[in-house]
Amino acid sequence: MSLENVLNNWSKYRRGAEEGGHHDYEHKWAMMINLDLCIGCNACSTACYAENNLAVVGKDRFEKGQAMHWLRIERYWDQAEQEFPEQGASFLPMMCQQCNSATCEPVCPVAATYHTPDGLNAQVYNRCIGSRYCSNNCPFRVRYFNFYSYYESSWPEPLNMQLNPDLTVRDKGVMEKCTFCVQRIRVAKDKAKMENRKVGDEDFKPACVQSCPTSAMVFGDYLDEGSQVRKLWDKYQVKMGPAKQDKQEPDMRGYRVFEGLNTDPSVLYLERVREKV
Amino acid sequence: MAVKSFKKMKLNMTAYINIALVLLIGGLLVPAWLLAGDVKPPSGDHNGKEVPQPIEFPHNIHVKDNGINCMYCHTYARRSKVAGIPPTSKCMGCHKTIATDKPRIQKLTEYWEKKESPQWKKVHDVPDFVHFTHEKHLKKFVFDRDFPVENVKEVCAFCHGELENMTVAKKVKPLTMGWCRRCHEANGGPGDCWKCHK
Amino acid sequence: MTGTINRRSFIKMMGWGGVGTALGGCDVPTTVTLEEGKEDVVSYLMPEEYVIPGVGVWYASTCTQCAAACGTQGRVREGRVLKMEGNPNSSVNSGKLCVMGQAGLQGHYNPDRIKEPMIRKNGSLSLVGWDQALATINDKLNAADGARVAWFTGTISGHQKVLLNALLESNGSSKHYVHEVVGNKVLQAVSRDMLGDAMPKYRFDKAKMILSFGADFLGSWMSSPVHFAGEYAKFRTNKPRGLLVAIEPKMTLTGGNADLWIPARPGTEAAIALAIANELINAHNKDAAILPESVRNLIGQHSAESVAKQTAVAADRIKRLAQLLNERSPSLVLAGAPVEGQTNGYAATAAIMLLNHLLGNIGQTIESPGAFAFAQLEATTGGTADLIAFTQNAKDKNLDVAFFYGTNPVYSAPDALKFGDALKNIGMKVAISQFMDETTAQADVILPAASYLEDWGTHVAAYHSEQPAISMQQPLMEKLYETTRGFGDVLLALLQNKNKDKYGQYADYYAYLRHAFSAMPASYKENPASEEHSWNAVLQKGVIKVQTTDESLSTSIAEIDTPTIPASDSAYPLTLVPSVRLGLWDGRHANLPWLQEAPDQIAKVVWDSWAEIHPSTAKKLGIEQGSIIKVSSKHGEVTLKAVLLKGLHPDVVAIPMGQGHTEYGRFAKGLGVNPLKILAPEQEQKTGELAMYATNVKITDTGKKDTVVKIGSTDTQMGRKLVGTVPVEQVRRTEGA
Amino acid sequence: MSIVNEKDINEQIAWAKINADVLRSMANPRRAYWISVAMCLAMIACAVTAEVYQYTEGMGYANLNNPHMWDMYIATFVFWIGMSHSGTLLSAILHIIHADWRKPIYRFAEAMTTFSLMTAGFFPIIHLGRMWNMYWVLPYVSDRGHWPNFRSPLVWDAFAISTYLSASMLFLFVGMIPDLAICRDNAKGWQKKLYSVLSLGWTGTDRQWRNFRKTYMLMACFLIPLAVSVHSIVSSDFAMSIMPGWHVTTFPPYFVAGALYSGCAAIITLFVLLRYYFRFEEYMTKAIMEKTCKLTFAIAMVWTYLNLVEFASVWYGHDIYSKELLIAKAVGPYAWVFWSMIFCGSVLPFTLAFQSLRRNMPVMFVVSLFLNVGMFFERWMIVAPTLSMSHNPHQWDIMWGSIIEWAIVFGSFGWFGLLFLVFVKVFPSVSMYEVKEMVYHRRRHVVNDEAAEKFHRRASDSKTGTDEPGLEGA
Repeated sequence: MSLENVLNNWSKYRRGAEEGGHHDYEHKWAMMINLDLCIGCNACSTACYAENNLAVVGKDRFEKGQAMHWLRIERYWDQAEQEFPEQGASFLPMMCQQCNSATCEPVCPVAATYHTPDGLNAQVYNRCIGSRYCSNNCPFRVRYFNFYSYYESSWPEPLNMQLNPDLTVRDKGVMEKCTFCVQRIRVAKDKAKMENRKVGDEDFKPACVQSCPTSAMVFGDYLDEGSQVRKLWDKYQVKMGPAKQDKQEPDMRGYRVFEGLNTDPSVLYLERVREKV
Repeated sequence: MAVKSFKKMKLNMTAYINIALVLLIGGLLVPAWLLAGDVKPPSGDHNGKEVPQPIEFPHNIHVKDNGINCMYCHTYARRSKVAGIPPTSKCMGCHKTIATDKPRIQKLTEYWEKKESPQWKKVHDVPDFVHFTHEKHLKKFVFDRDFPVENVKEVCAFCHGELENMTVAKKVKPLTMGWCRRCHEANGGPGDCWKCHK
Repeated sequence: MTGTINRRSFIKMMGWGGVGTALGGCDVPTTVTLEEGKEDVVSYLMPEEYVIPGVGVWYASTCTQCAAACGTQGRVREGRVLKMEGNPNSSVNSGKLCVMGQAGLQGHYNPDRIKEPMIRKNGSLSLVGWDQALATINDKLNAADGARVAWFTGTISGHQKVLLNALLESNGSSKHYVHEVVGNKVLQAVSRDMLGDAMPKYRFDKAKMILSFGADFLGSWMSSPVHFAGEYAKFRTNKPRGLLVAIEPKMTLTGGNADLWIPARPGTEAAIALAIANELINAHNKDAAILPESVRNLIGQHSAESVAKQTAVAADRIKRLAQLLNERSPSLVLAGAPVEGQTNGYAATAAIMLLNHLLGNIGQTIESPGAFAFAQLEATTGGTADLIAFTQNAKDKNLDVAFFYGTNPVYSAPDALKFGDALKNIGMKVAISQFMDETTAQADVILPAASYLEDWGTHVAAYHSEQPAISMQQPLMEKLYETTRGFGDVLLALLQNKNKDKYGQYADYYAYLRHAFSAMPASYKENPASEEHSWNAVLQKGVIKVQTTDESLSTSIAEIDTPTIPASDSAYPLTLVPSVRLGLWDGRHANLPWLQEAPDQIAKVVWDSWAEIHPSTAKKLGIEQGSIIKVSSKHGEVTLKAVLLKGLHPDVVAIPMGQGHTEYGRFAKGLGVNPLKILAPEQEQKTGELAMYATNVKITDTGKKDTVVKIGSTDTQMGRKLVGTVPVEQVRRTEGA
Repeated sequence: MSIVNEKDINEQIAWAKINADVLRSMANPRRAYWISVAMCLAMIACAVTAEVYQYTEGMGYANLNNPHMWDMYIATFVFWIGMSHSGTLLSAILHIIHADWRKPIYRFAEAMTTFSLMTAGFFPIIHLGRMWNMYWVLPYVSDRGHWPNFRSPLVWDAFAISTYLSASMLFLFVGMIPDLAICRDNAKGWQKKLYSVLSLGWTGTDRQWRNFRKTYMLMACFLIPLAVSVHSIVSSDFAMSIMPGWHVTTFPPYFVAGALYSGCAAIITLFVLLRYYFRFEEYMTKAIMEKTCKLTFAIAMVWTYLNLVEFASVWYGHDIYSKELLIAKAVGPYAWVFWSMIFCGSVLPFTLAFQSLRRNMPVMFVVSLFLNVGMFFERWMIVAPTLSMSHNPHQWDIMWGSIIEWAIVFGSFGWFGLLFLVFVKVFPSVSMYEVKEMVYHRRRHVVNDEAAEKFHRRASDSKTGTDEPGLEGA
C-alpha cells in the first residue's frame, strides 16, 4: 500500500473501521458446520495436515502446547455434574473463523495479516516478523506460531516429497493459521477466469470440507445468492456483517462462536441436537 | 578568527537541535512522498551474471534468425504457472536433421542417445514464497488484448529481456517485489498480497 | 488418460518437484537464493501430453489403509502424489475419506521403508537381489511338501486373491490364514446362521432408531468407517430424526455421538437384550411364535427387574428402550466387538440379533446384498481364529514355509499364545512387507513391497454398499525405489515358477490385470470395440460397478444357549477393553506421524498409550490423571499413564490398541504399550475367535506421575457457548426434523 | 538541632568542596567498583548465551506456546520502561515547578531514565520471531512501497520509545554541559579532549547561560508530555486488544502511575547506594530522602487507588470473561504472585509513612527493593493470566518462564548496572552547578545578602582562577 493509496482510499478504511472490516467484497468465502453431523473423527484435521504442509511437532513439543493443528476438534462433556456423559461428547471443529472485523488484523505491526478482497483473513508468511500480537488478540486461539524450524524434523527424506508446492513451507518465527485453503481458491479462481466465468460451488472445496465423511461442513461464496452456503445462512437466519442478529425465529439453530465479541466470523455453526430418552 | 566563529557557532545549540529535527523528518518524509506518487511502469535494469549452461543454447539464432515463437518451445507458459523448459524430444524433432554437424547439436544428440536431458541452470528465479504465474500474465497482455501472438516475444521481453540478442539467457531485469508492484499499479494488476504470496 | 508414468519422465520431473520442497517462509538471506544459476531445472525427455508442470491432476485409485476398499483420488503434480481424497464414483465412501486414508501418503513416503530384498544368513540379514531372493524361495517351495506351505495374510480380495488361490492350488496347499485384529467374524457367523448371509446390508437410512450394543460403526464396526459415517448422516438427517442409543463398556466414537449412552460391563449386553425382548413380548405383545420354545423360555427367565439387578442398568430404562424400539419401527439392533469378544460371544450376539427378528427389521432395515457376480473376487475377511489355528499348526511343526503379507501377527498375538516360539518351528518365513515390522523382523526372507500408491490391483469391499463394485487400484506415481515390487508381481513371479505355461505369458501383474479385464463380459466395458478405451475409462472412474442378483434373507432362529454373565474375579476385579482408535487401528498405522499427532477422538491424547479409568474407580484406587499404573492380567502386565474418563463403565479399564511397537520405524518404535500382549488366550466357543473382551485385570499404582500429553485443558465449556445443544423437540418445531 | 528541621542541604558548603567531592566520585575507582563491573559483565554473558541459543533454535525454548505468545519478555519490557519515568519526573516536572530539593539527585535519576530505556529497548526485539526483520516496523522508504500498519500499538511503541530515548538522552546531555566544562577544566590527557568536545566550548558567559536556560526549559516542557504519552502507548499494547484483563480503559493512567512508582523506588535504591559509596551524605541528605519517600508514598497510593478502580469496574461490569479472570487471578495458580504484588505494592509503602523509617537508609534500601519486586509482579500479572485464561477455555494453560527467559531478564539487570557504573565514573552523578545554585539560594535566606551578592557576582564571573578557589566554570 503506497502512501498515495492510503490517502486515496482513506474514506474506505474509515468505513471499515466503523463497520468492522470492509464489506465491499468480490467474493465472501464462508462456511457452515453442522455440529449435529460432526462425529469428531479427525478426518478434516488430518486432511488439513496433508494439504497445508503442517508440521508434525512430536510428543515433547505437543506437551509444551506448541502443536500446529490449524483445525482442531475440541471435545467437551456437556453434563459436567453427572457421573456418566449420557448424552455423549460435544465435538467442535475449531479453525480460523475468518472474521470480517478480525481482531488480529489491526494489531499486526507490519500488516502481515490483513483482509483480502474476497473476505479472507490473510496471513502473509514472508512479511511476518513474529511479534505474535495477532495470536494474543485472537479470542478463538487459532493462530499457530512456528516456534522452531521444523523442516528437517517434520519431513525427513523422502517425506518432504509430499509437501504441497502450491503454498509456502513456513520456517521458524512465522505465524500461520487456517487459510480456507487459499491455494485451492486461487487455482479455482484463475481457472474460472481463464474460462471467463465466475467461480462456483463445484469448482473447489477446502481439504476439510472435501474429506468430511458426514458432510457436516459446507463451504462457498456468501455473496453468491445461489451458493449452497448462502442458502444455509439464510435458512438459519444468520446474517454476516451486522453486530446485532435479528432472527424471526429465535430458536433457529445457527450461531457463531463468541458472537458477542462482534468479530463477525465467517463460520456458521449449527447447534448439536439431542433427544431426551 | 576562524576559531572565534567556530566558537560562535557552538554557542547556538537550539539551532543545532532544530536542524537535526528538520533533517530527521525531511529525510523520512520527502522520499516517501516521491515514492508514493510513483506508479510509472518499472524501469531499471539488472546486470545478471553469465550462467554457464550444459549446452550454450543460442536464443538469438532460434528467435531472431529463424523467427521461432517463444511459446513454441516454452509451451506450458499459456497453460500453467511455469513456462517450462522444452523437452529434449522437441529439440530433437528438428535437430535430427538440422545442423547436425554443429558441436552443440552433437552434444545434444549425445544426451538424447543416453536418454538423459541436460541439467539446465535456473536463470530467472524468485523466492519460494512467491507464486508467479505465466498463464495469467499471457492472458492479460497477449490474448485479452488480441496482441499478435507471433510478436509475443515483445511481451516476454518485458521481464526476460530481449533474448533474441542473447545466446544463453541472462537476467537483465531486477524481478524484485518493488519492480513487480510498480507494474501492477501501473497496469491495474491485483494489489492483494495473497495473489503472489501464499 | 492412463495412470502409467514412465520411469524416465518421472525422474526428470523431480527437477520441478524441487519447487515445493524448498524452505519457503524463511527469508534469512542464507536460505533464499535469488542468484542466477543456483537451482537446477531439468526438462522432460519425452513428456506425456497430459503432464503439465505446475498443474495437479487427479487420478482414481483404491485405498488399502484398512479393509474397507474406499475409492480414492490422488492429486499428482510433477510426478509426485501430493494429496489423497475420496472418489465420488465409489459408493463405499462416495467422495469422502477418513483419517487413515488421508495419512496413506505418509506410508508411501515413509523414511523407514524397506528398499531391497533381504535374506537371513546365520542370524543376520543381508541385502540380495530379487532373483536370488526368489530363487531361494522357489528352491524351498519346490522341495517342500505343498501341504506344509502356509500363507498368512490380512483381508484380501480382487485379483490378488485369485492369484494367491492359484498359487496355493499349484502348491497343493489349502493353508491360507487370514488374520485381522479388528473384525466381526462372530457377527458374520451369527448372521450367516440367522439371516442366511454373513454380511447383510444394513439400511441406516431407513431405520428410525438404532440400538447399538458396542457396535462402533463410526469407528471399527465392519471396518468400513467412512461408509457408515455417511449412512449415519442419512440416519440423522431423516425426518423424523433417527434416535441412536449405545450400550457399551467404553465410549466409542459411536457412543460419543449417541442420544443416550449406557455403560455396560462386557458380557452383560445379551442379558439386557433378552430383557428387552421380554418386554417386547409381554408389554408390547410382539409375536413370540417365530421363536423356538427354548428361546422363549430363555427370554422368560430375563425379566427387566432381574436383569437390572445383574447389570446395574435400571429396569425402567430397559422398559423405556423396549417401548422406544416398539414405537420407532423399523429400527436396527447392532452387536459389536464387546459382545462378540466373549467366550459365549456367539450366543450373546445371537440374543441381540433376535431382537431384529422380533421387531420385524429383517427385510426392512436388514437386506440381502444380493449375489456378487464375481464370487472369486469377493473379499476373504480375517479374524483371530486363524491366528490361533496357525499358531497351533506351527507349534505342531506342520509348517515348512510360511508367507506373511498385510498383517503383523508377532505384534498382535497375545503373549500367552507363544506365537514367537511357534514361529521358530517354521523352516522358512517369508515376509512381503513395506516396513520392518515385528513379523518382518523375524522373517528369513524379506521382500520389499511397493506402496499401494505404486501398485496395481483390484479390490472388492467385504461389506457391499448400495452399489457393489470392483475398485481399481493403479499407481499414482513411479516407484520411489525401483527395487520394490507390488504384491501381485510377487505372486505372479512365484506362480511362473510353478506354472510357466499358464502364467509365463504375463510380463507383469499389470499385464495380468489387462488380460483379466479383457476377459470380463462386454457389459462391463464402456466401448466393447476398443479395449484400450474401456480400460482407460475404468481407470478414470476407479470402479467397475457389478450387477447383483436380488435375493432375500432367510430368517431362521435356532437354539441359543444361555449367554451367562462372566463371573467377576476378586483378584482381578476389572475387565480389560482393548479399544480401537480410528487412526492407529490395530497398530498398522503407528508409523504415520499425522496419525500419531491426531488426538484420540474421545480421550484427546496423542503420541502415547494410556489406560482409561472411570473417576469413581480411580478415586477408590487413589489414582489421579497421569499416575503411572501397572495393569496386570494373569498373562502379563503393562505399565502406562492413567487417564480419567467419564465415558467408561466403572468396572472396566480401556487401553487403546496401536502403540507398543518394538520395531516398525522411527515414529512407532518404543512408544507406549500394546494391550493385546496381556490378553487371556480365551476363545469364543463356537467360532474359535479370540475372546478379546474377556480378560480380567487389576491395577496397581506405581506412585509415579507424568503429564498426559493431550489437547484441551478443560472438559467443560465454562458456561461459554462454544458447542450449543438443543432438544430435538425444538428442532422439530423450527425445522420439522 | 532536632532531626525535624534538618535542612535539605548545608548552605555553608564551599563551592570548591562541591566540585572537589563530585570530581572525587569520578576519580580512581576502587576494588568494589571493578567487582561490580565484573558481575555485570558476567550477567550480560548469561543473557547473550541464552539469546544466541534462542535465536538459533527458535522461540520455543522460551516456554512460549499457544496461548502464551507473549510472556516474561514483554513483562520485563514494561518493567524497564516504567523504571525510566521518574527520572523525567525529577529532572523535568520538578524543574518547572521549581522544587529545588531535586537538584542533588536528579542527575543520576535522569541517567537511570536513559539507561533503563536502553535496556527496555532490547526486549521487543528479543521477543520477535524473526528479529532480523525488525526494521520493518519503521516507516522507512522501501522499493516495495509498503509501510508498517499504523493502526498497531506496536508501531506506536517503536515511535514513542525511540523518540523518548533520543529526547531523554539529549536532555541528560544538555543538562550536563556546565558540569562537563568543570570536568574539562580539571581533567588531563584524553579526558580533557573528551570533555572539551562534550562541553561544546562552554565558558559560562551570560549569553551561554541564557541560551542554556532557554534550551533546558524548552526540553523539559517537551519531555513531560512525552514521558506521559510513552507509557500510555505501552499500556495501549494491552488496552487496545479485546482480551479480558487487557481491555481496560484505566490502563494508561494505571501504567503511568505504576511507572512513576517503580521509578521512584529505583531512585531510592540508587540514592542509598550512591550516598554510601561516594560519601554524598552532604548532598543526598536525609531530608531529601524524606521528600523522595513522601513523593513515592503519594504515588503508591495513586497506584493502589487505580488498582481498586480497575477491580471494581470489572466486578460490577458485564464482561463475564474479565470477571472470571479477575477471580482466577486472586485464587488461581497465579494467586501467590497476585497477593505478593498487592502486599509489596500497596501494604509495604506504608513504611514510608513513618519518619523514623524514612530516615533509616538500610530500611529504605530494602523496602525500595521490595517495592520494585512488587512492580515486577504487577507486570507479570498483567501479561500472563490474560493469556492463560482468555475466551476459549479449550486453550487454557498455565506457564512459567523458562531458564532461557530468566537468563535474559537477569542479564538485562547486568546491562543496566554496567551502563550506570560507567556513567558514574565518566560523568558527574551529582549536578555541581545546580547544587551550587541551591546552596546559593538557601544561603540568601540565612546569611546577609551582601555576602550572597558577593558570591553571586563571582559565580557569574566568566574569568577563572580567582582568590576564591573552586569557582572555576561555575
